[in-house]
Amino acid sequence: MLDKLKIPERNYLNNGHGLASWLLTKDHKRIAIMYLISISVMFFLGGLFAVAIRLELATPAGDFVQADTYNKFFTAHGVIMVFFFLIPSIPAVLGNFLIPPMIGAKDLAFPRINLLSLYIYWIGGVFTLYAMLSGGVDTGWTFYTPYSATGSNSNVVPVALGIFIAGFSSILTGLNFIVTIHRMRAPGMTWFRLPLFVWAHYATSLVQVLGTPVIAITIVMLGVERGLGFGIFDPARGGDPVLFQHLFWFYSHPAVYIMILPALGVQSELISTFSRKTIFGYSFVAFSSLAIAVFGFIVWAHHMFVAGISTYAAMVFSFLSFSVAIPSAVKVFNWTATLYKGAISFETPMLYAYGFMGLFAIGGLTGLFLATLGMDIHLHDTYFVVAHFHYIMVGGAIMGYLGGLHFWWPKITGRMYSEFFSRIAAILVFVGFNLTFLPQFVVGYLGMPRRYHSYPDEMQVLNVMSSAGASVLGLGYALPVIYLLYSLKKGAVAGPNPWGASGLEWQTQSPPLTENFIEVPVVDREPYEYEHVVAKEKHLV
Amino acid sequence: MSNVVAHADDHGHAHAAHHPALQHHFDTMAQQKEAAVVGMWVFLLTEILFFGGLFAAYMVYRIWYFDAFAEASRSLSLFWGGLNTAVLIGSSLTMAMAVRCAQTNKRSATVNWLILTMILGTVFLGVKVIEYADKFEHHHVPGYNYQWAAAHPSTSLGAGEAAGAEHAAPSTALGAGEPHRELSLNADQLQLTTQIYFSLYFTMTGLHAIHMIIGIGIMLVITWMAYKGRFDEQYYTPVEMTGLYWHFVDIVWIFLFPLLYLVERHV
Amino acid sequence: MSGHISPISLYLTIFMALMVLTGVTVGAAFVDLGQLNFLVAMIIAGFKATLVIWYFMHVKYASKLTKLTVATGLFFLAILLGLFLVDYGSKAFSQMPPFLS
Amino acid sequence: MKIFGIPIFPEQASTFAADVDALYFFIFAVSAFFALVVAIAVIYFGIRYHKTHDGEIGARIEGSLPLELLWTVIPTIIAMVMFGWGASVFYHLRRPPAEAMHIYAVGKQWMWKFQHLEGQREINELHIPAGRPIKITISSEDVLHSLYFPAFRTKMDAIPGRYTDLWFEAQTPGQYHIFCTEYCGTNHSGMIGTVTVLEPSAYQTWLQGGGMEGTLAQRGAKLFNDLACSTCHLDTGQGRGPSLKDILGKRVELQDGSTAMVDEGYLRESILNSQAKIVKGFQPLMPTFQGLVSEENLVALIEHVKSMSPNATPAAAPATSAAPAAATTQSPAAAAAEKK
Repeated sequence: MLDKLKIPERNYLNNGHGLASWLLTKDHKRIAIMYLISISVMFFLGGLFAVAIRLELATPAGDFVQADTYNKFFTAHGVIMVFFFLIPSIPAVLGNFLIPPMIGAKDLAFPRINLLSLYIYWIGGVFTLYAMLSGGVDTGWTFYTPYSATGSNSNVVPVALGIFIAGFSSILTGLNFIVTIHRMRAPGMTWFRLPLFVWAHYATSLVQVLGTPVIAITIVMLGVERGLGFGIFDPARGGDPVLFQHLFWFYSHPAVYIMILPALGVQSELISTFSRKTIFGYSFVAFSSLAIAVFGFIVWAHHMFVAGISTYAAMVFSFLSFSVAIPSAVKVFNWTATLYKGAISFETPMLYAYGFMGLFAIGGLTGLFLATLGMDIHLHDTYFVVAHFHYIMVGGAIMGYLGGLHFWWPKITGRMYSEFFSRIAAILVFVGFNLTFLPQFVVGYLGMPRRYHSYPDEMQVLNVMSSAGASVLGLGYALPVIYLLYSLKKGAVAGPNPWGASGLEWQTQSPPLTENFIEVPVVDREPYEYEHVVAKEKHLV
Repeated sequence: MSNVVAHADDHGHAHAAHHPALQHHFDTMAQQKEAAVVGMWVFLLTEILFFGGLFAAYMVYRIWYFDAFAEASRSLSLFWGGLNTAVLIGSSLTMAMAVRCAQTNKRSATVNWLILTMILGTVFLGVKVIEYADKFEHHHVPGYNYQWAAAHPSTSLGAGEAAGAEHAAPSTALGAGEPHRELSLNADQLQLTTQIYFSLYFTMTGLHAIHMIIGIGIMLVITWMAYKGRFDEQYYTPVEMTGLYWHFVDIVWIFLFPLLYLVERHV
Repeated sequence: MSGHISPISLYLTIFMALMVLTGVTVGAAFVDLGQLNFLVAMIIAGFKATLVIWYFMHVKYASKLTKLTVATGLFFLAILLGLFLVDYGSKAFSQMPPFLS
Repeated sequence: MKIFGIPIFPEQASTFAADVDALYFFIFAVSAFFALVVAIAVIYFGIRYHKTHDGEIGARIEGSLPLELLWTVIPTIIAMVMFGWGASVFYHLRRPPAEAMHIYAVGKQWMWKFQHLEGQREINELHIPAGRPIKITISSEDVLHSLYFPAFRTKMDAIPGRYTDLWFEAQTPGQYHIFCTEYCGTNHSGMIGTVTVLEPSAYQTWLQGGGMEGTLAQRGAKLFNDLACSTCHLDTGQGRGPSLKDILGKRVELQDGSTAMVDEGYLRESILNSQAKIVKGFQPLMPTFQGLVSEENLVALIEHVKSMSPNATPAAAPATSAAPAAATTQSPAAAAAEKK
């Protein structure tokens, strides 16, 4: 029965062959595939630096590498992971591929700008990697002045220029999504029939468009200060290093919402599909995405409570920072309520969704510690902060990315992957992750500062546990590469809707046509109605 | 241009011949045009916040070192600043006229107005070169053996043939020598803090000038396309997009002029 | 739809208004209003910018979405500048750096 | 507090450490409660409503406004409680009492320099009396640093060009960590030290310049690290200061082209007045240790450097020691006055 399903002859993958058909494509799906490959390479590189850091920290004395090299390692890990993996990952891969079919459009509003965004990402990436490998930068991914302006003699300006360029790739993707979602929805696809994945990407695009320019100008100011000897942040001439931090964090805090919001969108899709139940409180979950995007812009100075801002400002920003915790809590409660009276099945994407639920809850709750003024004095720049943001970024964004990748893999490639190995990988990632980052909360409260090449002896055991966990996590990330690539050739044919999901993208063939739909679909149903989704289960023809 | 496409679209009724410039993933020209305008405005959003970061830095340092800003602002020539503002507002007018002519399908008029806009843009850049040269000559460029003379009389760079008798303020040759009022910063403090003013001055006006150069570059392409007759009353989007960009660059200067030149001119 | 074609007379009046306002703002700079100087300059500049946006950039005849986009940009610029003032306004003017005092 | 010898909770060595920890346990309890509620609900629903047959559909529940309001208002209230409590602790942490004992701290790339009003100057070491509130005014000479006492639960950035301050009142005598928590370059992780809380009486004797134990060379070696000499004088010679290995008894070329014989006098002068003779190819970065190093410590340091060149000829008779600089810890008040 199974072989009845065949890969459709005409699909976007075999619509044109040869390098030119890929490098000059205007098809949002092919651009998404190229993004997938690029960010996987970047994730592997960033991961290498993470392994080097964990190896160094396995011993209290700084004996694996020189202090300078270690500083370049953690800066490279930070820059590559933040700017070249986390920010583009879900929007540029899953968002690019899925938003047009989800809203019933043939393509994004500006296909050529979409391709330009990919090229800019490549140029920025090659630039940054070259600057990294030809000497690296040792200022940390935050580039605080005056160290980045006068103190450091590593190639700060080339790496900053690489990030400046890559920032435009993020702006263009955001711009494309906003116009597409506003102006290219299929007839009948009202705002409240949009899948929550699209809502989350709309909110992410708002943040991308409004935040990224501010780090662009901050990098320009750092560049002119370091390159031309201007004195904007130079304390010797009366400049204020804290001003750099203000401008940097005005973008960089919303940037963490660029990283997590798409994963929240994926999570809503997975929880609803695998409990065969409409999402609980659809409009609340949708508006909580927008709330996170807007509130994300008024909280940035909670990164600077000990950086010399005034007591009054610290109070104001601490108060505002709690406003951003509420929508996240609303989302978690709504997901939990969605499971109530559902028909839950634990395929791999659902395992990732469960993992995401736990890790994102811990990540979010530990954020409360850092937003509380009294706590942040003690916890700022310690490993508690490192653990918090890894729980959000690795526990949240990467679990969401992997969950989304496993959920839409049949739609992207038309093939299923091995259910057995993928479940093992999901569990390995969850266990390895907790073993890596839970000890860091403890060592953080003990007071171990961030970015330390060597640390006091009594903190060794906790660090060794963390390094051990990192190896399990590394294994967990390596497995998907194997069985997903294996599935490309040997995977079972998936058919249009292997999970019985309710999105518009599942109504068309997989892999889809270049123009997504033979004729423009008309939407007349609510988003998550499983009653009349013809369940083309894998083993049912 | 691609051939005229006529095909029965999915709702079963024959469709009027598509305008050649209609892209496949849009249904109507109106939808494509609207998408382009909203897309352009979202891009201008990023430009607003791009310059916004500089305005934030300007605001902070103006609060901290107002006297340094006042003295340094006095050293800028009000004549050239005023002239430049007038030139740029003029170029906004000519740009608006160019867009209007494109809308009404007057090909040669569009080309002429676009050329006039580019000329005014180049005049603006020329005046900036003059002002920058003056700054280099007076060692007012931070990081390039910066020398802040005590109370620098704002020279008016000579009469200078004012292109057209626009009513910029009379060229100001203020009283030379001693500062105009008691300053809270002494001489060597001024030497340091005025460098921050000039750092911001060069960054802001330099960035604005770069945006002008990009604008003129785009306009060259658009003028060539208009000359080739690529636009008509149904499809003039590129001209309008260039217009939006140019007007935005004008708005940035409308704010830069009072912030940089008019910090404190009264005696 | 922003295909609206404005009469040339409108463009000329807007142009003249902008030129007059430039003169006014320069003139106002020569009048000692103390703290108000900055405010007056910004109000005039804001008004000029609104004229350009409204008429030259056709936002007056554009779709609600375009108007919303413009408003969003200005709102987030206001957040940036406003919350900067929360810190720099409330910090007692930071002690003059030692080497400067 | 240790489990199997692994420290998992820092000591509470300052008066407000307990307040901070109480706040920590409150937020921890609230977070743990909510995490557990979600975890149990998620796992229970997963088991209870597991899909029984293919094509089974979940119940049609759109949502419920009261429930949504419930879990929006309650977290907001809890958040406000956390904010209020945190703000009050913060306010207490950031308002030094008037009668606090004043100490100056200056962060310089990769060392902390503490300056007592009575004139003592210490590098990466801080001796303070227990039971008295102490206010530390912090500044930096080059890049951002951050003075952090984990055991006292307080931290403040050192910003070049500006004074910031923090205060604490140490309770229990003992030795605790000092860390730099704002990334400041190559040896950021070397910019650490220990704060020694002494009984008020012990503090007074320390003020009079208490002695140290161990052989001279051993004490010298410890001082060599404590005073952060090791961060610049690397044996490889790649550091910011010349290598001190096997230099005794040799002639070294100076910046101004002349050469000098490395003997005890040269070492003494280079420590006390480091700007006098600069070795060729190095920047004059070394701080002067005049008034920073007592006579015994100076001798101990010289012994240590001598021990680094074992095969040097012992004949290098100690040069007539320079005028016995009154380098006792009671250094001239001028140093203190200049900081006030």
